[in-house]
Amino acid sequence: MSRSSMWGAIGGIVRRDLLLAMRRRSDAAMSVFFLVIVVSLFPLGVGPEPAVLRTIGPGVLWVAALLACLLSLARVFTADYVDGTLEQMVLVPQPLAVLVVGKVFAHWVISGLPIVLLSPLLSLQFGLSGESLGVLVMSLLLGTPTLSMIGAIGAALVLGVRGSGLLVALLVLPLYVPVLIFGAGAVTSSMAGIGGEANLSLLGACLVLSLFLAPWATAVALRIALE
Amino acid sequence: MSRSSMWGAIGGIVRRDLLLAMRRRSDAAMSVFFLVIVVSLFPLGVGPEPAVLRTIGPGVLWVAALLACLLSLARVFTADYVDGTLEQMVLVPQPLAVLVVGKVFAHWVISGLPIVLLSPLLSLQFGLSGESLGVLVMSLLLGTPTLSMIGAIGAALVLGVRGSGLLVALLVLPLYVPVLIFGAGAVTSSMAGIGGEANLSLLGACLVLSLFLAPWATAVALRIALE
Amino acid sequence: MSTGINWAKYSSPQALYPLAGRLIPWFSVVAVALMGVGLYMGFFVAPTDFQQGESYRIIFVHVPAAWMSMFLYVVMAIWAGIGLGLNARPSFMMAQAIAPTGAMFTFLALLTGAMWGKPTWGAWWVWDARLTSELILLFQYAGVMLLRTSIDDVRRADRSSAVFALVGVVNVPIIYFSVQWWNTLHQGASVSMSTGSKMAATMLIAMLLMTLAFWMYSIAIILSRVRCIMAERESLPAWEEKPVTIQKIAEAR
Amino acid sequence: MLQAVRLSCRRGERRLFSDLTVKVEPGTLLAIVGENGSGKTSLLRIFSSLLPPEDGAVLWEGEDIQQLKELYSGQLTYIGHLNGIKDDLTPLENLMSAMALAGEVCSQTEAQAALEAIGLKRPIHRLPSKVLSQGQKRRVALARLWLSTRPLWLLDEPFTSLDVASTGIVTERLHAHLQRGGLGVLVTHQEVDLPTDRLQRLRLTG
Amino acid sequence: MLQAVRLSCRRGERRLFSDLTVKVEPGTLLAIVGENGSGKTSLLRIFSSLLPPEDGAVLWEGEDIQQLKELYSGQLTYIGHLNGIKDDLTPLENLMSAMALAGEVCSQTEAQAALEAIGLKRPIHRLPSKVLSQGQKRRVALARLWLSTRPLWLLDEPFTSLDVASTGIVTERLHAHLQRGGLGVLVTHQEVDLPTDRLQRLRLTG
Amino acid sequence: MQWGSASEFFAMGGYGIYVWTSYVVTALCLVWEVLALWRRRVAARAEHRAMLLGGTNETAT
Ligand code: HEM
Ligand SMILES: Nc1ncnc2c1ncn2[C@@H]1O[C@H](COP(=O)(O)OP(=O)(O)OP(=O)(O)O)[C@@H](O)[C@H]1O
Ligand SMILES: Nc1ncnc2c1ncn2[C@@H]1O[C@H](COP(=O)(O)OP(=O)(O)OP(=O)(O)O)[C@@H](O)[C@H]1O
Ligand SMILES: [Mg+2]
Ligand SMILES: [Mg+2]
Repeated sequence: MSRSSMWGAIGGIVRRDLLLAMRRRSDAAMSVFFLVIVVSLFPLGVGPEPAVLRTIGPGVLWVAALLACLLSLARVFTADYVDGTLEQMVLVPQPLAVLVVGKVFAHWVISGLPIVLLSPLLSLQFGLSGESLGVLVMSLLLGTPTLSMIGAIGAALVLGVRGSGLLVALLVLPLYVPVLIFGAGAVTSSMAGIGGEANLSLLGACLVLSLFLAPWATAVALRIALE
Repeated sequence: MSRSSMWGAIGGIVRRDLLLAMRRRSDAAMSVFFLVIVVSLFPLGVGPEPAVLRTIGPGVLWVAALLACLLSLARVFTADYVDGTLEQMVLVPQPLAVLVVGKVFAHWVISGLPIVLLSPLLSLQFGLSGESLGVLVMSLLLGTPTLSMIGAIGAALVLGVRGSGLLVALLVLPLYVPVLIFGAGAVTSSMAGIGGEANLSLLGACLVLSLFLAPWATAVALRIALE
Repeated sequence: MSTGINWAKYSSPQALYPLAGRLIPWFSVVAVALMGVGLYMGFFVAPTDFQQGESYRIIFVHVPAAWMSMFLYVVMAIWAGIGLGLNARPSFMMAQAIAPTGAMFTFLALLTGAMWGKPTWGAWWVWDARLTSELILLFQYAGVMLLRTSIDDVRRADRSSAVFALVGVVNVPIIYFSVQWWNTLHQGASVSMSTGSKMAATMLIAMLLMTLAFWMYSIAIILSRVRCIMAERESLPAWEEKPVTIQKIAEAR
Repeated sequence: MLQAVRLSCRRGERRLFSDLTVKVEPGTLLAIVGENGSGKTSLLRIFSSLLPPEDGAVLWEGEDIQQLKELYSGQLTYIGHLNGIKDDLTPLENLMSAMALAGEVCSQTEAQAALEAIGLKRPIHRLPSKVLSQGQKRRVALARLWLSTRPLWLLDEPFTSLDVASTGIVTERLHAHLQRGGLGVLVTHQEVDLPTDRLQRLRLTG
Repeated sequence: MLQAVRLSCRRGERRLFSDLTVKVEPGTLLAIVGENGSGKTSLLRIFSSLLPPEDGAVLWEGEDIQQLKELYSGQLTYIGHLNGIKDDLTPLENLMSAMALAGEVCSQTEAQAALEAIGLKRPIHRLPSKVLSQGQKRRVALARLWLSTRPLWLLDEPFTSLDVASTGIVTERLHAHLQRGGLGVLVTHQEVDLPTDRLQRLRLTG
Repeated sequence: MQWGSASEFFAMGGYGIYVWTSYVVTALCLVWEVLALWRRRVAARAEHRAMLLGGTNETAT
């Protein structure tokens, strides 16, 4: 098939998903909101000690971002599966992996990007500053698409399986661990004055790896789910 | 209607939901796993410092329990709604609020209780000990049913009102805050040697309150969803 | 042995079933023997560690269990991959059979590690890199098994959990190396065998013997589990029961 | 006796019907017909009390169902577009828990008999419902009719995805119900094979 | 030309059919009939390549569809039990995005014309699909047939919940497709009103 | 041989509780796994015999 029709299919699916998100604008706000809440719950649960908060700040932010990503992703294919759109997607004359990329991208725009954009504001709560703030944004910018890609595999695997909400968490969270370590590590080391470049480039490597492997695995999982 | 038939209806729904859960024995394991994973993510993000971890331990445990509860509950009515069981539930010759209690109870047995039972093990990982461990279990035992009850309102609202995602979060999470504060507070104060009784009795009050109000609110929301 | 095997022949359950049945006793015997020798060496030949005292003797279960836990995951992923690639049911069954044993060794590594940690570090658990990665490994095993039990359709269960096992294996080295950035408490190779002293050598030998024993045990147990799985999934009259038994059953009714 | 008095119904900006008055006597069936989107389902849901009418009232034995609440629910069996069965439970479990929920507890043997009456054979009783075919799922939902002791049946397109044989079986069951003095309201696009003195048609023109 | 060669299909422990060989020539329709649970949907899904057969093969123009993959997908329009429409999008948006996804981009006017052809009037085009009635939703899914340029149509009980008029409209459309040399495979419990030389029946006995 | 007596052996230089818990739990796990498999095998065989009986039944009728 021609290159252009491939982009057409991606474009089509991105457009539709964004349209749907617009129709349900508040759902899109959900992941940001979730992030804000989790991050704000922490000082409530942990106590207001500034020194402690500064230490745990990057970690908490990253864990919260990771959970927000996971939650919004867990259902990324469910609606399509239930209402039959997924069947139609599989029967599209394009490689399924390509459509998966489109779908994940749309999803990231809706729920990952807002997190990235909001993070500087939240990190103020924890007393992050200057350079490490930049590193935080950068790490999220590299990390959240990876999270989306990996999450898509889990979401596809649990389609139509009962109790899938938590199962997907169980499947995906262990795979998120490296991203979390590098992401939070980048911020912590920049706070310690070591600079976060090493961690950031590892995050980049993770992104590239997941871009190559995840759509393929997701496509396989989706086909299996539909049999 | 007679008292006994009321218990019959509750029993019926509890039995069906437990049966459904048994069909997927792993479901019960799932919320536990989720808890364990989320709790383990924090040290990964925050770093391995034992002193810091001990300080944030109760908070982390409580936030994780809260999330596990929220997530598993968020969709507690969705399946019933989609497949039409909810229509049948509303048409049962019993007050809907009663059925709601049954459904939430079954849900708590499947996903809340395991969390309570597992928490001592997890708190060992954070270096909690002796008495505060008991207080933690107690606080979770009182707190998680409250979370379930409150969460049910949100879950019911998700079904009906358009764009309700944000609304639910707005409604439910602020209601969760007191539970979180009392719950984590009980543990922290028992760690500080003050004893957690005051907080625990507040938690008990929350539970009673939610037992009275939440089923009614949930029933109203469910009816609206079906109109 | 290495060249003469006709793989096509053994890729069917009908062939694997009796083959496994013949191999199990051998591996069991070897496992028991190695375990006996290993334990003897570990408890009666290997000397006391001058730093840790007798508590170090946990090493003879801890390290073999930890090694097996990682090794089995990789083997499981390989079978899963073969299954997906060739669409071969026996490979999926092998992957399914490996998971519980792997998870058990992971659990044992964690437990014996905790038992070791209390006297050595004064804590059952620390959030150390290697410990955490072992915990994550346990979750991955749990994921593979729970995903399988959550899916009723056997074909889908096979293939879905295979996909997950494969994806997860990418994670194993990543975790392993990513934790290098962490300052680690775990002993690493601290039971210094580097000096090549006689003491260390007996320890090393005992440890290796135990590892080998666990390995043989795993093979035996996995083969017999795969036989169970086959018996449950397919109807295998001809391979399971001797004709005489079938005759008896027929008469019994 | 079920009566609709000057009912009207509006969905969004559309008025589906207004001033609709109709009476269903014991032993008779009201068949609601009409084009797609003419408001058949909406009317049935008003009858079931799931949807409050914009105007007018539904009376059961002369009393407003809005007042009767659970008492009215105890009189009816409603089977909608959706089957209300759980994918993870077997047909048997689905049927039994649906009956238990409705307060009409039944034994396993009774449930099995009901499933067999509607043509679901033994081995199927023990499969998870999600592997059933469309028509088989519909039959699981309809099997409740063999166990229901309620006087009023509200059925929304019960014959969807059923094969010809099962359609006949369900119609027969319906007939038996009417002969025992039951009432029914039925939405359908197909002809219903019932004696004309038992059948009353209501055409909605949307 | 679509051929099934010695197909067999097993779901769980049940063998639904085996050694099934059938040929669909251009300009003709294969109507699959049979009881509930006899395997009609499964066969259609095998034809669509969604479900791999246990044994045997499906050939399109002589080539195995398992090999053709996306090339084959580009030849067919599949409409299953499920409508594949999004509750939150309007019928118009649903139709247009379904076509765009399938790689047959259409303009808004074309889409509107298609919806009107199947009897959905203007105001409905702009409602969110979730408020539509069952039959109206089905029509939104079927409207794709007015825009499809694919030679092979695979339809699973397209007439479910449709009123009589719409059933006629869809049948006519199907006829036109066959006259233009298209092929169709149809699962249905109803009689299909098509000339006999265009129609081939396959009865599954499950 | 470094153990003077059996009690010394079991005390493990004061670390007995840790060492022996490790070994005992490990042994229990291995034994449990073997037993569980054995039970599973017996069950599978029983099932299979029942099926054989059922099978002959079916052909008879
Ligand atoms: C829960 C706690 C523990 C866990 C999960 C754990 C996990 C592991 C793992 C996964 C390995 C294999 C890794 C490798 O070969 O590089 C290992 C090896 C080892 N562990 Fe542990 N461990 C724990 C506690 C301990 C403690 C407390 C000690 C001693 C004080 C210890 C001493 C060793 C030694 C000496 C090795 C062999 C290392 C080598 O030769 O490479 N472990 N452990
Ligand atoms: N918010 C709304 N705005 C405008 N029209 C609406 C709204 N909600 C529902 N409708 C219309 O109300 C009607 C609902 O009809 P209903 O579901 O009762 O139809 P039906 O007779 O059961 O049709 P079918 O035979 O297709 O099942 C539809 O025509 C629908 O378009
Ligand atoms: N795991 C399984 N075990 C046993 N039987 C199964 C399994 N999965 C599916 N089946 C059976 O396979 C058949 C699937 O049939 P299919 O959906 O193709 O039927 P259909 O002809 O389309 O029926 P309908 O007219 O009801 O739509 C059903 O009889 C179902 O019970
Ligand atoms: Mg309707
Ligand atoms: Mg079908």
